[in-house]
Amino acid sequence: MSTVTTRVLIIGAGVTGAGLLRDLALRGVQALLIEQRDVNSGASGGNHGLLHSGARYVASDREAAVECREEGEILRRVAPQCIEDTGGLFVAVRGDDERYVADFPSLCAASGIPCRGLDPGTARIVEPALSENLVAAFAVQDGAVDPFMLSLDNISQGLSLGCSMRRNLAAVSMEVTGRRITRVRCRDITTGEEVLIEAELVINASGAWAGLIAALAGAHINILFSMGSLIITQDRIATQVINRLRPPSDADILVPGGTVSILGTTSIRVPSPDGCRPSVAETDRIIDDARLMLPILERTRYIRAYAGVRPLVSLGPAGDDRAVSRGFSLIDHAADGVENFLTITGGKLTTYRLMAEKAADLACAKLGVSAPCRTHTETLPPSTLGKWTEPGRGPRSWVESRTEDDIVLCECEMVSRGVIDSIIDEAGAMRGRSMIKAVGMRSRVGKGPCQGGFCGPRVTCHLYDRKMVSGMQGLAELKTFTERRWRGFSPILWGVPLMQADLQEALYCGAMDLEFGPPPSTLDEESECLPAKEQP
Amino acid sequence: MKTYDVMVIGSGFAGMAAALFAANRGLSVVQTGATGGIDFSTGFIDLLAVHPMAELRVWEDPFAALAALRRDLPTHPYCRVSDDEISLALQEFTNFLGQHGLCYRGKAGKNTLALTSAGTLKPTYLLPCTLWNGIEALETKAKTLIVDFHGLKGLSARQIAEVRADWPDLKTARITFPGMGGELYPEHMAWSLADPARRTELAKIVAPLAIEAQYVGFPAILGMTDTSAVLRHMEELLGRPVFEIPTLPPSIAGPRLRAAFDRGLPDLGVRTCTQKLVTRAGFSEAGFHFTAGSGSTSVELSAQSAILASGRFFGKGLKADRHRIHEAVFDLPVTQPKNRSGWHRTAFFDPQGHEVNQAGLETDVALRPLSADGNPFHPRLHAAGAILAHQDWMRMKCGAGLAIATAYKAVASLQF
Amino acid sequence: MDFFSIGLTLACVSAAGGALWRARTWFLRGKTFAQSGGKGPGMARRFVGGLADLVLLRRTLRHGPARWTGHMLLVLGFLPLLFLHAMDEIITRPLFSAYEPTLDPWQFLRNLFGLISLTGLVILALHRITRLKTASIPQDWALLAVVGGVLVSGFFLESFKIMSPGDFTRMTDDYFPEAESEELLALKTYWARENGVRFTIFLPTAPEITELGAELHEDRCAGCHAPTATAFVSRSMTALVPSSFNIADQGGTIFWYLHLGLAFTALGLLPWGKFFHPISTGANLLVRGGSRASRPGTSSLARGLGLDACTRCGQCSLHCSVSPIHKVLGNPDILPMDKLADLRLHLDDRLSPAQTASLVEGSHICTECLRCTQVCSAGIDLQDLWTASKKALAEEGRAGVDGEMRKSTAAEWARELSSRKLGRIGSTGAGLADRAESFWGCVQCTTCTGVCPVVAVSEDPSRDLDLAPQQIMNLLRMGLKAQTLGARMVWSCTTCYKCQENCPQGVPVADILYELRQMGADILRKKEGRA
Amino acid sequence: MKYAYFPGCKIAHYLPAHGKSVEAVCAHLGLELIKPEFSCCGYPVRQESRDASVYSALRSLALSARLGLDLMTPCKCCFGNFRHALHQVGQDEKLKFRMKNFLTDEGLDFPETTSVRHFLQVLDDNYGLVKDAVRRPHKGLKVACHYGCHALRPENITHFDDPFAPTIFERLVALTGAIALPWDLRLECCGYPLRGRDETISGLLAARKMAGAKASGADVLTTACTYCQLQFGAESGHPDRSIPAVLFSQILGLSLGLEPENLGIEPGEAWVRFAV
Repeated sequence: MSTVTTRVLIIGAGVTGAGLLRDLALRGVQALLIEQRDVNSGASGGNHGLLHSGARYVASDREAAVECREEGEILRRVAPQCIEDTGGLFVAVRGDDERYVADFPSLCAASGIPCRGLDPGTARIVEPALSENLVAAFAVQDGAVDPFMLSLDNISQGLSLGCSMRRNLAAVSMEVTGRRITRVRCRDITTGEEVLIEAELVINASGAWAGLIAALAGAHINILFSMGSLIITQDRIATQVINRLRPPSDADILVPGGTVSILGTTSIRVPSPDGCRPSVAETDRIIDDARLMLPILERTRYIRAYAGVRPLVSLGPAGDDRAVSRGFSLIDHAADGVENFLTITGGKLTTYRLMAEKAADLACAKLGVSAPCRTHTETLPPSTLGKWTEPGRGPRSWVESRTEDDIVLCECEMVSRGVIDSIIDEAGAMRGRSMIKAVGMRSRVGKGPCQGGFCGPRVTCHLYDRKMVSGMQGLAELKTFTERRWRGFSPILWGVPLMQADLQEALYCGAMDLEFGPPPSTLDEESECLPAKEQP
Repeated sequence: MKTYDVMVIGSGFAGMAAALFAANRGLSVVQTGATGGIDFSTGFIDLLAVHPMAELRVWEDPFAALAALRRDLPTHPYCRVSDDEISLALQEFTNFLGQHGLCYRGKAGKNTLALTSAGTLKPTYLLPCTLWNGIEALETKAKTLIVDFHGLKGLSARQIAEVRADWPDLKTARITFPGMGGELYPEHMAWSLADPARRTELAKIVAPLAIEAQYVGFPAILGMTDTSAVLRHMEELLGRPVFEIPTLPPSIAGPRLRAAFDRGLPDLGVRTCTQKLVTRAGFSEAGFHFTAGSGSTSVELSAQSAILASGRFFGKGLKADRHRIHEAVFDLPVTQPKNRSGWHRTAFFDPQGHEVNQAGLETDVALRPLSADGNPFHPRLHAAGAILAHQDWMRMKCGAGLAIATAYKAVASLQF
Repeated sequence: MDFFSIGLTLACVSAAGGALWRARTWFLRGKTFAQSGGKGPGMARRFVGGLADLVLLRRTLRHGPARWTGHMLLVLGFLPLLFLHAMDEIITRPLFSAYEPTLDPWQFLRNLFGLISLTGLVILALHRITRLKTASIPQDWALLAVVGGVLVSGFFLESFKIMSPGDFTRMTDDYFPEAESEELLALKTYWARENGVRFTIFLPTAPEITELGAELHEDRCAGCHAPTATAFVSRSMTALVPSSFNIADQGGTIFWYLHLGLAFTALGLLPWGKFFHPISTGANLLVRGGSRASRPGTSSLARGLGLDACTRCGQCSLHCSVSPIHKVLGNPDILPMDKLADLRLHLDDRLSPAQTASLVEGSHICTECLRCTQVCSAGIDLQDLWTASKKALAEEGRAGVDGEMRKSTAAEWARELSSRKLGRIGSTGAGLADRAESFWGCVQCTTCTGVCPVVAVSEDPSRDLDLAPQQIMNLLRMGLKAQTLGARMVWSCTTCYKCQENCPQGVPVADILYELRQMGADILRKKEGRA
Repeated sequence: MKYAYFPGCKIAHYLPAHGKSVEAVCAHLGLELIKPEFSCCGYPVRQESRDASVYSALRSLALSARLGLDLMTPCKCCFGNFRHALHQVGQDEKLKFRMKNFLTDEGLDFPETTSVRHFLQVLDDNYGLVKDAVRRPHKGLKVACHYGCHALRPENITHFDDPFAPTIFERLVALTGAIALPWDLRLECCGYPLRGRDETISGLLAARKMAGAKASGADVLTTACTYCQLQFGAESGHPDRSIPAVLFSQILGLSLGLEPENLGIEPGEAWVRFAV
């Protein structure tokens, strides 16, 4: 049992927590970021990776629309490495609500969101995959963002400025004495070691888990869980973001992610943020709906599905009036009798920086720090941590600058042994339950058409060769990795993916008898809801 | 146009076996099929090792397992074939392979635990002789050296040694394959070992590392079609028994089998139309009329009877869209779960296996597929192999055995 | 110095100098090629064969009668004119003491030969217009024009001389100064009637006067003047000039200048382009010794001669095996006749980079089928020139598309090409490589690489081939075409189609590799400024 | 039987023996060969331009269509490219349109009917005829058949024989009394397409095949393709040719009782001693 002291403790290494770490670091406030599993394993990793132009909210939530527009501009400026400025289209097909279509341009104008009308013909030249039944199209400034790279870059600057971070460290209880959290008791889920953390201020940035964390300090937040599922296509079906021009609803958005496209999403109330997974029914619903906009979606090959849980803070008694915006909730738990405890949750990927800024402002006020926020002016330095998550980057650099005998271990996405080694070296001890899964999260391993079927065993061999695993451990971790991929793989198994799965089972069970031997780590089963980050 | 006695659809274990058995019985045979059948086989001939699946119960005596299975699962295809038929089928099949340079071996009436590329042990019934010394080494836990190669992906001697903690005298060495660099592929290595000089080079590298060892194990790369000769030569060169460890499919086990059939079946008068999938199937009382391939290069084939051994999804015998599973040639009714949600379980390694793997064709005792009304679809249409319903060859370890046995039964039940 | 001697001198200088310069190229151009040893047939047989080809124009005869007849007539007519008429002072007079151009048989023969060669020329012109129009360039027409001009102007000159009263007066002044006026009148009458001189004055018709004229003619003129009727062409051409016109004297002068001018031009132009072919082609025919096959032993001089011997008859291009390819790609250097011309320019270092690129393409598209060599009426060993020049170009580092692609590494190509848009993203693409559907079936089994004989025999595939087949397919699946184009696997694919045939999922691997090579060729074509 | 005979470009200068023997055999069997002036089959330029390649092929096909004859070629690459061209225009309407325009330019019609046969197929079509014509069957000549890629694969385009278990060549060899030995590499590539492109690999492929043929115990390697023969034969200038390569047309010709000189067999070619 060890004790760590820090000025600010941030719980949850989603994109908000990561942004918060950087924001505080830039203000000279030393902070520690802890995460029970891995970076972005919450909703930050389970979304479209869409940089909203704001146009989606012009009718439903004008304030959010404006926020998106402003934050979008800032991110394009300060974090270009994380953004592919694809531009976007809003398109309506025959049968869509014509009133909404008619009002759209003026609504955009009202929120100051640039929006240019296109005739359907032109739109179909720009995006040949669009339906022949197109009736309206508008060009907006949507973009694709790599949330994983975004978090990692934020974290790495935070670390470079003297802050620290620990993965696989779960907060299990909090000692509250005299309206203050004195110590937070944590457990390392890899080693089981107990860690005590003493902090002046604790910020709960655990997204969908915010209610559970707050409860540790006896505070209450009323959170509803809304699960959204998405599907990834094998090809980049469109060059731009394609939005369905109608009041926000399911299966509205197709976001290009490097070499793939991501289609979604749905919204289903779930009892808890844990154990959720995309289902066959949802996958089919998404396709049945979206194919009206993009007919190719009926025929194209899919790679996998995945799901994320949005935390919806309900307008309960607890601190709604203090909410900065309907977009997200910043809660000062003084009202619950805890002075040094804040919660920041809700919101969108696009507005993560603003959320971090507001939370940091409040934190600094409490700490008596006067330094102003700099995250909207300071550019975000690119780090090496996140670069291998970008589809197509591995192959490009392998072709253009590979070293002698650096062989490819993951064929689908062409991740080379060299890349995997560099990831292993960086991941170091904080491997979680499965080293290969940690590798998968930081690279494209297992993200291609084979979904780990071939690269899994190959990388496992390499891990044994590198002495990263011993005994049955490697096989157990491979099975953990496989089960993790299976969650997203199983809902899209028809046509060729079904053949792929057929082949994979023939290899794993037919040839290697892997259904015998050590079971996959179940801890992942119950606690992890989201697949490893999927977006570009 | 010539009318063949029997048309065999498929070129996996079942298809090859059916063509072989039919030809051996003096029937005129035409066979269609694609690559992806036999080519992806592991080389093992499983009979039956696991039952019930959910309990992961492993049997040493496959025939005892068969008895239990016939008792518990009356719909399992194995209930259509007798133990004698199975034995005869396997004998005829392995004799043929023997004549074409692929020797098979097993323990009479007993399953053997064979070493896999992952280091796990797989119960199987018959296995290529090139693996046999490995079985002895494993069973006696003898001093053994397993060699692997720089650049050969998916097989790590070190992994095998780690996983086989129960085999302390298992040593490993990673060496550079003579005359090849960078990324290596088993098939190429196997071809290059056709050259005795290359074997000598290899032995030179291995010998000093193998001084302690009683056995030496290599990834399965010891020759393509002349495997036994290559193995013998390596044993002479190294002065100790040598064995192969199968690599992950597509390994050279597939091409070895493919070569044997490509050579052997035409000799038996079988007309093969590889890579020509059946695109149209017509039938009448008299028999069948098929169009194989498409466009200007398609061929018309007629046969009095047909054996459907077209495999499952990867073999293209079954096709699945988002809603249903279809049989590819005759669109026969396929027994399957109500909807796609029922196809797969939430855990990949769920010991019960996935429902979709039990989907397939219902047949009568003569392995004739049934139409919706429960009667045989056609008096002279039979089915064999993985396409049959109510079996999970991967989990029950009964792939090749079931294929060969049902093929034997299908051929035996042909009437003219 | 008068017009004649100045013109003649200039013409001779130009002819001689030029001829030397031409001959020089025979030695220089051939040298660029590597020698290939070997023996042809014996000296004697070759000489006879060559002579036969030269004298009987056997090769030309093979392409049908028209060109052969034309050439034969032209040569048979023109050579006598050249020696007996043009060079009469040097040859004819010394040989025949009684020679007078106005006496028969000379006067008759001149017309006869003139007519023969003119007929030949007309046949050739017609043949070119009907069969070779497209293949012809100005110098082809120029040659026809100049030679024709010489002949036609000659006839006109003579016919005007016949009609000229001025000439009559000059003659009588010189040879009949003492003539009485009525004697002169009588002689005029006779010449006007018998020999077609056109006088402006009125001439009597009394019989006694004509008799006197006849006597005087016999006595004074007949010694040097045969009746102009024997100049049957020129005399009949006088009919072309209406009797009312009195332009005979001026006409005579004009055509004298025209005729000599053209003759000198022809002489002066002799070394220029095709004007030389009677010499270079003749020489080549002799050297080739009647062979229709390609001889490995060709010496550099023979090659130089061959390069220079083309008569632009166009037969090679008409029969070329790869003419359909020319039809599609439109590069003139694909066809032998133009390729040979550009090859000459290349050897003289007078081609622009773009032109050289075209020549290289043409040189590599040639399938060396021997046909052009067999049909060449100039007997040029084209086969040998094609193979030798292909080799030479390769040694200069111009080894065609394949060679160009191999000059840079896969990485360099990737960097250069990644800027360009090489096809569309998504499921709608021009080619197989662009179409996402092409790769939907792939299950990553790597069979395509497993069965590839090229990967199998290469010592270190990742080093020698850059990418394995399945890696190329994966890159294309991800839309990274630029990363594949320069890979040596693409260019060293032996197109055995095992990958495609063995693919369990029907991915058209080999067809896609073909397509990538075609695309590479296309990119180079644009880069090198070919369309 | 009458065929439009397409020798291909390489025979005239590089392999006259192939043309000579094929023509001699056909003449002897009473298979009449008509010889219009064909152009290139389009195979060589296929590396550079699809349109050019397809048009070259179609032009020759159109010529034989005009004669109302099937086209017969002794070269596997020509055969393959003809089949490919037909396949391509069958797949791609736009391409077909462009090609039709080119043909019309030259006063030719699109060859809707013509079919392409390889020399071996023609022999197989006339199996009985050949069988009866064999006068001097070989005694104990052991041959390794080299199939040649471009006729064999991809089967769904070339439609030559089973791409994995072909039998046509062995069947015909058996007719001559020679023994066709089974050997592993019979379906592998000769490596000619890489001549002048990647000599190293081209040479390795050839050497590997010849070694394989030798190891199979064959006296000769037999080919039925101009390119393959150029790769294996004396013409190749290949340093280590471990086994003589012989044109099947010559092996067949001898068994038909034709004189070696009429088959373009050089006096003193070593293999002939096996043949008698």
